[in-house]
Amino acid sequence: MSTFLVIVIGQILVNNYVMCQFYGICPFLGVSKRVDTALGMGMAVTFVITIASFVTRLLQFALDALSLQYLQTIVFILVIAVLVQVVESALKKLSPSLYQALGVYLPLITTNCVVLAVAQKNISTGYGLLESTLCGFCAALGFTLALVLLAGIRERMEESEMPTWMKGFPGALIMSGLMAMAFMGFNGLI
Amino acid sequence: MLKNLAITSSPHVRSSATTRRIMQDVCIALAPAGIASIVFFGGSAAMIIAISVITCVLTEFLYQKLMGSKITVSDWSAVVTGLLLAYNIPASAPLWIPVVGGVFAILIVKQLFGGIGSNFMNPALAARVMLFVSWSGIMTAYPNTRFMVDEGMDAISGATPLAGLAKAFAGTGAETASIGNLLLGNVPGVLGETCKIALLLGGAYLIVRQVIDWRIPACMIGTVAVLYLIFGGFNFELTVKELLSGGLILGAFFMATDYATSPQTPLGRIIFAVGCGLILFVIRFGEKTYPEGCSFAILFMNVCTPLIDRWTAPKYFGEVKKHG
Amino acid sequence: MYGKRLFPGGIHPQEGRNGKAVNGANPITELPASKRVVIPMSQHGGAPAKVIVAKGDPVRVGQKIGEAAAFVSAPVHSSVSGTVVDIIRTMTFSGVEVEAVVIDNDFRDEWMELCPPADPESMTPKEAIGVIREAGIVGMGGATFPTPVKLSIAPDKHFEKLIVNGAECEPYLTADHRLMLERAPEIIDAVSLLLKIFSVPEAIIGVEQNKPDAIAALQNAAAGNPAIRVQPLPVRYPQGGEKQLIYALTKRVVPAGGLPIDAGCVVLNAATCYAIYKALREGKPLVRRITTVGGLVQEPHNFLVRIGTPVRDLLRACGGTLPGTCKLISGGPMMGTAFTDIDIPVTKGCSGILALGKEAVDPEESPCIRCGRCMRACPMNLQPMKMDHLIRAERFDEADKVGVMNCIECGACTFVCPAKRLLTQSFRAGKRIVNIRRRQQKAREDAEKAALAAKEATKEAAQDDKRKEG
Amino acid sequence: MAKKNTVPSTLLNGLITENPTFTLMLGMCPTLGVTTAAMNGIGMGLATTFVLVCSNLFISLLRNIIPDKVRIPSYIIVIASFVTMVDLFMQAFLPDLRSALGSYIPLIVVNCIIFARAESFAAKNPPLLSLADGLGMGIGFTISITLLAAIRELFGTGTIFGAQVMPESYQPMGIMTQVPGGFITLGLMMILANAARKSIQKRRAARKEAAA
Repeated sequence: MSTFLVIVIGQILVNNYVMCQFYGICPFLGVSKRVDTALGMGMAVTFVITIASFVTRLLQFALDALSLQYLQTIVFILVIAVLVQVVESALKKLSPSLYQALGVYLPLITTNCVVLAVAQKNISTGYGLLESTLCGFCAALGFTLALVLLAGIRERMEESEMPTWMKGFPGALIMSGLMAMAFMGFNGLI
Repeated sequence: MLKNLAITSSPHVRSSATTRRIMQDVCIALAPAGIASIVFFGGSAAMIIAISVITCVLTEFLYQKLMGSKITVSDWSAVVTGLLLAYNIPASAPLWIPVVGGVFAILIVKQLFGGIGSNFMNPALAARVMLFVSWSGIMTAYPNTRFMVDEGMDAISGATPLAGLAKAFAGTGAETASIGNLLLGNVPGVLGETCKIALLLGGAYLIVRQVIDWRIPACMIGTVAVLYLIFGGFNFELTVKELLSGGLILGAFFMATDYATSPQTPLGRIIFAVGCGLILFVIRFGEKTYPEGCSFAILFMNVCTPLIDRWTAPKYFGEVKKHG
Repeated sequence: MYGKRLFPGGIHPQEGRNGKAVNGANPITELPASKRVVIPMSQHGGAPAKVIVAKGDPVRVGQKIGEAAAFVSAPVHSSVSGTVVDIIRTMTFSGVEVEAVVIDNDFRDEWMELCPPADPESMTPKEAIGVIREAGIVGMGGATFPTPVKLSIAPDKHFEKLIVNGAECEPYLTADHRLMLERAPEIIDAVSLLLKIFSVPEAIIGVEQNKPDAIAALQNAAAGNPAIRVQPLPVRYPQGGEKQLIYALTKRVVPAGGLPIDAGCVVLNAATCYAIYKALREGKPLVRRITTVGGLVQEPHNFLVRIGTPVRDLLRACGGTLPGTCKLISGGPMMGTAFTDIDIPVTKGCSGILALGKEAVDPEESPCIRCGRCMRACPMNLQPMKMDHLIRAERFDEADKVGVMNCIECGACTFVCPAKRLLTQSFRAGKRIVNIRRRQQKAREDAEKAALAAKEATKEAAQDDKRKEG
Repeated sequence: MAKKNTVPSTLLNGLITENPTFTLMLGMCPTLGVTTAAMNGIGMGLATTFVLVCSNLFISLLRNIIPDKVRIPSYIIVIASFVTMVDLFMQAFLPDLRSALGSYIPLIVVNCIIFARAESFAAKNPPLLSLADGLGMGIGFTISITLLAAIRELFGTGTIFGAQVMPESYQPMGIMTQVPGGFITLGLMMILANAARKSIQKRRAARKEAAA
């Protein structure tokens, strides 16, 4: 029980991939202009990362068995790319409404380094299948949390009198910096 | 007989509340704690307060001058930031600490986002956390008060009452400061957060003047109290001591109630305050690195504020429920 | 839901010099008729009336000089006897120039022949509406919406409660207060007549608690009729707002975009009820009204004044304005309109003429500090700060979405704003633009629909042709 | 901008006009993640440059062979292969730097700069130009992240490339080498870069006007 709690709190708050480790910054800055799109992206990422964590962990068993560990990066990134494609077409067929909501975000996920980072971290920390999946799910929740929080702030900033040269990326970066400071409070929890 | 009549649209009368008046009220409410800090920590406290306020006001003035925008230092908001920042610094800190903090607070946290009302994070708190993360040695070297030195203790103990309380809760039976000393502020700590009587007095003033919403301090302190009671085995004495230790009172009355960085809806304010209390408790109770969670708790809820406001937006009077 | 406050938000605007407390004690005094009156043809919501007299015509008091030009319109009557000397365009309080009839008073004060209804108790609603319409009665609280239109209830709506608005929540104004105090039996009589004619089971008269004498007078007068209830209300602006009043008195909520009748209510101002009394019992049209003159004047008064009297005469009768007057207002300080020309005539909706000092000049705006006071003050539970940002950023569609069209322009948010932002003013502009956009949108949709229909028609025609060829 | 794609102009393009960090906003994760010390910045920059140059060259060579449908997986395989090479090379010969850069080395594979250049440049241009583009972009990336890293190192530890620069009495500003410092420093640098670009553009426009 406590390991799971450690994973949940650790992945969402303490070691938040965006706020504490600098992963997934591109989509974090790119898709955080509106809360609605941020939520959509977050859901899509959660979907993919959870499945990817499970699949890559399975694949690692095969790699270990074949002593092909050095191919990890190539295999993982290929799997992720394929997975995104599969998820996209599966969603299209199975749940058109969900596809409509998430479809536009899916292709962007391949280059979201959180996916690969989580997969590799699962292997390097030696998590089992269940823990890996949970870890992936929580990491994605953490990503979503950061994304939606930033989107909320950026939406609010549209109402403020922010100087024009702060608009866009510079402002988003400084907001993220201040956000990251708030996240530091959880540093010692685990 | 009637010349230069003005033509503007209604309403034609305004309340007497002004931004400046509100900020002045906050300064008045902060004054007792400032005086207490000078009494307890001596001239160095006065120096830090002065430097901090001057830095904040000057930074705001110079930035606005440089950017060619309207100078707004006369609204007193920079003074409030300066005071709050100073209250979060221990008296033993070197004088460049409030300078760096003040510039960071006003420039990065406030003015870059558009100045008063536009910042999404409390400038003083953000600056405190920045200082704390950067120079934690300086920021956690809490000097003893002048009255404690007389008792032959070290000038710098480095331990706030919280450290002792944590041990007491854990059952290791460390000595804790008495409630009387906690209330008076005769305990080590940063400048403004020690003298609880002064802070409570100021807080009451703000509530009476309707500058702040009582819900925020009440819910925040209430949440912490309830959590400590439950997790501390209903030890009332320790719970009260816990409430009176650290930055909770200062934070709950003066920083969590900051207009720009807390929600505006009544429900949102309650969620915000409970969130602050919860995170503060989690950090104080479960942390190993930081002795104090108040700043972080409020900062984190500051970040959540836009979403809270968004999701607790009131239904307008007569709003028809949308079907489907 | 909103506790003792009875409606969301609300404020307590403070009274200045010569406020309610002073002027509430001034009895209604009749202002001597002026030598010349200027009677505008547009004193009501809707289409302006059509002039039906010509230069040189003799007129008597109560004679119709303007005919209602549409369903939502009202006739206009002469308030003095004399001669029509001119038909001009004159300025009104709303800042718009309208057609007006200028009449020179012969001071004989001859009424036209009055023919009051023989038995008002047994009139049908239609007959009563006809009489009220002919009397030119409009809402006298300031909105001036023609009363007969309000009373013409669509067959699918139910008129269950008659609400009489005696709140008079605007600071300074005491015209309704004095009227309710001095003419209580007449008002109650009009209310019981309306109840009978429209077969409505209940009437509630809402009066703010700061007028205990008026409440007592009304209760006294209504003692014989159990269907009429006089309800004291807490003092809170805008208690007199239609939706707020209905909620306070009946706990019914008027749906957004709807009318009081959607909650089964019709709201009439106390002064309107008095005018209805005059029309139904005496057959007299609306030619006089009670107007408060207050603020920075020598002696504040409650005048019974003839429609068309220039403001100049009212101010003179009060001993003139005091030095320091910066603004003249028609109506209350919260919702009234400022004007500069003191030759503007008093109209049917003019509940007060106020002279205000420096405090009425807009202070400089400063950035919003997000204190949330506006939100707490809004009687419609809107988010003024957010709407203001959206309107200033010209994001009108989003402003519409957060409900700017529900703003009743009561001014409570602007009143409380410590940053002195011009919120109500911004909403007024925003509402106008949203309205224009809606109209354009509708026109576009209609055009599209028409184009589509035309296309279909041509297609069908082509198919027909093909079939024929086949 | 109407100009011929020559080797020098392509090189310059990556260095300044379309600097990946400050203009294209690509590859943000390593930009922020490894720039706690100037040495890390250079290491990361050079590793990325190597992968960028090689993948650009290869993809450009293969651009007419790869069918359009499997283009993305093919690019990924090419890129991932080079990344694996760099990774193994560093593990063997520069173990300290490799451990300092941590998992960001394998993550070069998802660095959007590489993918973006492959897709938008190498797939459409001849090998030599693609190579120049990769080199320009890579060096531009290296310079900017080294600059960022140097600033963070200077304030965060008082050193540059490990050499003490600040006076001994300087109390290092710890936050600069932590996550918030990275975000805020990059944000401030970006403001300056934008301002500089704008003033250059203004001057250029003024000069053009004067000439005309």
